[in-house]
Amino acid sequence: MSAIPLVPEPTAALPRLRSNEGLLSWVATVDHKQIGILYLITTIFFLLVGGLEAELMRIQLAQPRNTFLSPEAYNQLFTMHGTTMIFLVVMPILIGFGNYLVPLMIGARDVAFPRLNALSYWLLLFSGLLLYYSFIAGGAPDAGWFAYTPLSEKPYSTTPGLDYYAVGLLASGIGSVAAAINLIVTILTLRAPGMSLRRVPLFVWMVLFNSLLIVLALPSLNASLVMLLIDRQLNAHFFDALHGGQPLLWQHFFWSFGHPEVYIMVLPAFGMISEILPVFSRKPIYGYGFVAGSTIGIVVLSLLVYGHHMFASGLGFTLDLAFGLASMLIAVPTGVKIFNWLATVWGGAIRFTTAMCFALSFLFLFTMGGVTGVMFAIVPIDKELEDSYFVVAHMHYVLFGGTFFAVIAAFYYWFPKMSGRMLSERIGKINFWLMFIGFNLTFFIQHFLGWAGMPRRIYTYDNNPGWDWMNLVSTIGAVILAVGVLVFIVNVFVSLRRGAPAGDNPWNAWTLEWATTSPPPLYNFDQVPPVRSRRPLWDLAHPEQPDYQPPAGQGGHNQ
Amino acid sequence: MPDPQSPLAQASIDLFNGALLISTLIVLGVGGLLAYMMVRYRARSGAGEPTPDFGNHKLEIAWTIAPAILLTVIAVFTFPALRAQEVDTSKAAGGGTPDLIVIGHQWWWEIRYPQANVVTANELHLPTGRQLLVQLEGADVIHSLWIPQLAPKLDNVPGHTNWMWLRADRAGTYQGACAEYCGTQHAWMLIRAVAQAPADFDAWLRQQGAPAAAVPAGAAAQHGAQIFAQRTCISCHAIAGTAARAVVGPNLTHFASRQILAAGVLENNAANVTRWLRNPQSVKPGNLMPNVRLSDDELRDLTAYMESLR
Amino acid sequence: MIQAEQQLGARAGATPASDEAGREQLDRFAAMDPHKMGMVLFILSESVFFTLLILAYLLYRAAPAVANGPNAKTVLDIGLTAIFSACLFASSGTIWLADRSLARGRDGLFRFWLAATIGLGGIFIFGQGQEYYRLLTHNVTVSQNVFGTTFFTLTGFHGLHVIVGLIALLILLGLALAGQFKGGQHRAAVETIALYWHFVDAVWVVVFSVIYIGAWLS
Amino acid sequence: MTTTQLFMSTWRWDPTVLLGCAALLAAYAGLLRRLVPAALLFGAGVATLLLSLVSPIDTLGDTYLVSAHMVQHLLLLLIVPPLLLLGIPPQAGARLLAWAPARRLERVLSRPALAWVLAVSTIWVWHVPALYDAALADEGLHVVEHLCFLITATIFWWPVLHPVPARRLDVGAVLIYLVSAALASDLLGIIITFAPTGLYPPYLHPPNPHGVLTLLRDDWGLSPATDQQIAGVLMWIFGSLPYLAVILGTLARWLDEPEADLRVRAPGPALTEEA
Repeated sequence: MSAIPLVPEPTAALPRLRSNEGLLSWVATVDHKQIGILYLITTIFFLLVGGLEAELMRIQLAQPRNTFLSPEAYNQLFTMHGTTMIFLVVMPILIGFGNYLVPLMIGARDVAFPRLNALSYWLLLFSGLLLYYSFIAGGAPDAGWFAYTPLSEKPYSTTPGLDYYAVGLLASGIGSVAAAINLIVTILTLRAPGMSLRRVPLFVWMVLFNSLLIVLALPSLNASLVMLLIDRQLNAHFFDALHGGQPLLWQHFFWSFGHPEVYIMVLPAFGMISEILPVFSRKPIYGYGFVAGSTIGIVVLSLLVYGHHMFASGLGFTLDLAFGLASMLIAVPTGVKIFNWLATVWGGAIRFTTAMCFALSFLFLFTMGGVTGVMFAIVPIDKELEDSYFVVAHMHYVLFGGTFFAVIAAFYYWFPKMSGRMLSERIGKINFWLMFIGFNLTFFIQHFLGWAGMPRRIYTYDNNPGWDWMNLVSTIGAVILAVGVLVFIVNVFVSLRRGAPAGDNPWNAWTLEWATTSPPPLYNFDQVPPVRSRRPLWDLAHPEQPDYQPPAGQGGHNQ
Repeated sequence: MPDPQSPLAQASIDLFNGALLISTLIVLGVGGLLAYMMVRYRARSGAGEPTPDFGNHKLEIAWTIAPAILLTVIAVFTFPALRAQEVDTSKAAGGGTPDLIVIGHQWWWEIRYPQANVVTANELHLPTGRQLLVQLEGADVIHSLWIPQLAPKLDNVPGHTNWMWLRADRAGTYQGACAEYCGTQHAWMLIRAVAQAPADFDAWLRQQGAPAAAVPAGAAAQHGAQIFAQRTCISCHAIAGTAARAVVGPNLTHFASRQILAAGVLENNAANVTRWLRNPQSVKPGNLMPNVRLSDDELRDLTAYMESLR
Repeated sequence: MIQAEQQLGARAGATPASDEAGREQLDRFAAMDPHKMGMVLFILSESVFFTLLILAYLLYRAAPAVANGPNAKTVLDIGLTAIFSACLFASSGTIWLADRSLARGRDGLFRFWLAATIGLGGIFIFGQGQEYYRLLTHNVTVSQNVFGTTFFTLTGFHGLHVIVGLIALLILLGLALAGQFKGGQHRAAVETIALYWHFVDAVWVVVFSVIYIGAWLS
Repeated sequence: MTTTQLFMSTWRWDPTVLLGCAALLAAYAGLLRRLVPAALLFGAGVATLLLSLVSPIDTLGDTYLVSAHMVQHLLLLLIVPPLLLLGIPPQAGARLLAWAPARRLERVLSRPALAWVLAVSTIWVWHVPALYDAALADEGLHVVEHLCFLITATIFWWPVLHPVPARRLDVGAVLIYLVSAALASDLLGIIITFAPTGLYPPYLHPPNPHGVLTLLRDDWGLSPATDQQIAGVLMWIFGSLPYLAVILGTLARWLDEPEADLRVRAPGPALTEEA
């Protein structure tokens, strides 16, 4: 190359903003670690935005017939809350962790397509900005994150909000597919010698199948959004009942994406838990094969059960029954995972770090969300409770108590690797208890609200017996939860400056990312340790009792 | 939830109670196990690494199959409830007339009794002890009729007819709502179901079938009727027996006999009617009824007319 | 320990010379070309996208609004489109020939077949353009009825993919003329684009069958 | 007629079917020489084959219910061939392939891409209404249809459940091979589910030779619309489960096998040098 490079070659793994490489090197980076961190910063920012929206909604709902928010404002807020949390927080935060960790865990230098990786990130950021630009461009989308037609069609949603929704999500959808392809190719082609697919850490395994699910499911969303956009912009009739279109087609297409999406938002979290529980129980994962194999069951089944989101739309007896049965079936592989995690902890030596506290509470909260999920597979129950606050509770137990608690656990676990400093355990415990109590206070009571007949997505309600105090409790819980999240942010800032130096492997963990420095050097490894089992660092530390079968043929365990 | 008042809702509730029991046991089991392990397996200083345990296929197969069996049992129980709740659409669509047609509008319910030629809004009457076949339609966007104590919910989809059963076994008033998000005023799209003894129901139906008086009693009400005809009211609303025949807004023929106003925002009484007519947009922001800007006198007289529509 | 590993390696055959070798003998995936794998995954996701567009077309094929308004049977010129389609189908063959020529190191032939592929693809796009022009001037539009909606969306997105493919092929041709593929270098790039081109072609096989042959049979 | 009577009286012991099953068993016995546990699987396969072709499933599927016909097809496609293949123990498989014609046939047919296209297109083509209805009208054609299903499905499952386990596809290939096939038949199931009622017109107003139509329509509640939907979801949702089961089985086997054959690079200077 004879041209003068516009961007200086990075010399450090994480250039400081004030250094002369600074900002430019972050903007122009194609390094998976920097991009991963950009993902995490962006998603945490959107988490705060989406959280603020939720707090505003909870304030509005704190008492009956409250006039804190107008109905239009409330509807925009709940739409943006859902859209933000799903597309700008949970999904990309998991992709961000995947981006950062996968190459390290498999002993690779970077992802397969570093520039494509940067494109994925920037698409995410711009899709988020595009979505939020709608607030000043005439009104945010207000048809729910699911944008059911015909409510989302031009005659019923005249502001440009839905157009921003469609274009924004298309951009993020394309970015997600690109990121998923990148991760799959990375995992399949860039593993270090010895790192067979049977030996990859479970997080990598989950990311692999999660990415496959993204590749299969996201195009459904993209196609639906394209059709919606063509309807809105070119007066076409895909979902227009007046001209022979079918509004329910949107629901079929949207949920054929939307249900796999539920698993897209939880599989990598399963992977995180499968990494964290063993390390802090000091035992290998119990039944690697079952945890890994059940994932494939979930992936395949998740493509078949989307109809359970549509029971109330009048699918008819046959489809109701079929989707109900298939939805129940998917509980089996999910249950297997819970049992295996419990068995992993059983007989261990538990170290109650903040990461472990979040991981253990994940087990409990996800189980709660799981059993209410099975209830919704039982069609007659679903038809009573669908679209009530019971669903709100169920879904937050899965996505917040489940995925998000796992994500916070992951932050506590991998932050030392990313930054070279430990997150404060003292603040961490405060963070944990505030979030745990706040979360349960907010959402547990919503089961009862739904049971008492409160529909979701209403900006206010009449003073029915019990609704007022239950909503108030939920709002108080939401405030505590918000404080908990803020404590986490504070912890990050405090620990970045004053945290104890982490060292290479502060937790005595066993996977490859802990073999390199914290933070890792530009190309990740000076030297990749030999990979002869699922726990290469255990083998190094315990040559007398390695996980693999030594060739001499005595002691040890297979794999 | 208030007690279910029909076998249709009861079927769901029974299943729910069963599922709740099982779920509670599972959650308590997992929680208890976690608590036990947290105490029992707390890391103790000085102790070495615990013995690695890589799994046990027999155990794992057992905890794969056990939930599968449990779910199969649940599925078996689901079948009859589902069968009882769902209308066989192919038969309903071909066969008889529905007892009731419920049409969801942006943000009110239109209720038609096709056999009696009665049209009303936001208040559904039904005779006790009879299972009614209900036809659901959506006029604009998707709505969902949900009266938790009487039946499972079902959507009102534009361009797609749905059929459901509705039944109440005990007389009383039951709250319902639109359960599918339908836009700005989704929150105030409530419905009231009034279950009456069959004789009372028949009387109600007869009364609702009668047209309104062409000339109401009282000077104020008569003036109110004029206002109704001259201002924009008549371009959206129908009152049987008068020149008002528009079908955009709720049919007002027996307006004053209804319990709720504007799909549940207000109780239906004279004071609230005045308040509503003064500025519907301040009472239910975003609803499709414009502010007609009536003077105080006009308000008084129009209210009197509305109150005469019993 | 190192000794033990070397023994293990020796038993399996050879000692890996480099990272790449150590990696590739892991399993079949590790030995694959990342670009081609990425393209296959991209094609997978695009297949889902087109499947939904095709399902929407199928759903509305028999709708009353379509039976009474313009529909595939009444407005499409099946014969003419068949000719243009044949060009697209043939271009799959020419790109295969281009790749084979490259593999055999026959640069001139490679450039010829590449240009032929572009030409055939261009003819197809021209054909689609004139069909669109005819339909639009006869007031068959995307907002006319659900046939128009689904027809233009499906064929339009396919056309868009053809155009993207043509741009990629033109870039390949430019690179070829600049001598980038001399002696069979960078063949993976050609193969990756060829995969995409075959996919675009395969989609048209389905679309042509569903829309045109379906109309002809009905 | 009651349900019990229906299930008792509509068995159709077609001699060609019986003969075919007997021939299968005889060939198997000749191959096997000695009874092994796997014979149970082969037996179950033959029993399922018999059940799908002579039981009321066949009678109902021939005349009354497209859903019953779908059950029959799914059994022939997804249950019978896997059971038969799993029932051939490795030694017997090796013996079979030692026979030159079998080996030559296998070399041609066991290419996964060919097998996939053959099987999937067979399923799709026979469910095109014109052909499907023709098979219903003509018993001979119907037999051809079922033979097509059996043979192509056996070819399809062969690379996955090869009697000699060492010659099966590896797990990654199995995953791609089976998931793609499952999705391809899901798509057909989706189309059948949502197609207007009467996709296969003969089932709209079936002749009623056994007098069971009122039983099916009223007591079982199977209107033509419901019937077609059931057929669709059987293929769409439940038809995917056998594929999933085989995937998980293959995966389990793979995860459990030792990895001693994997070569391991000696630790040394790694990834930093070459760009």
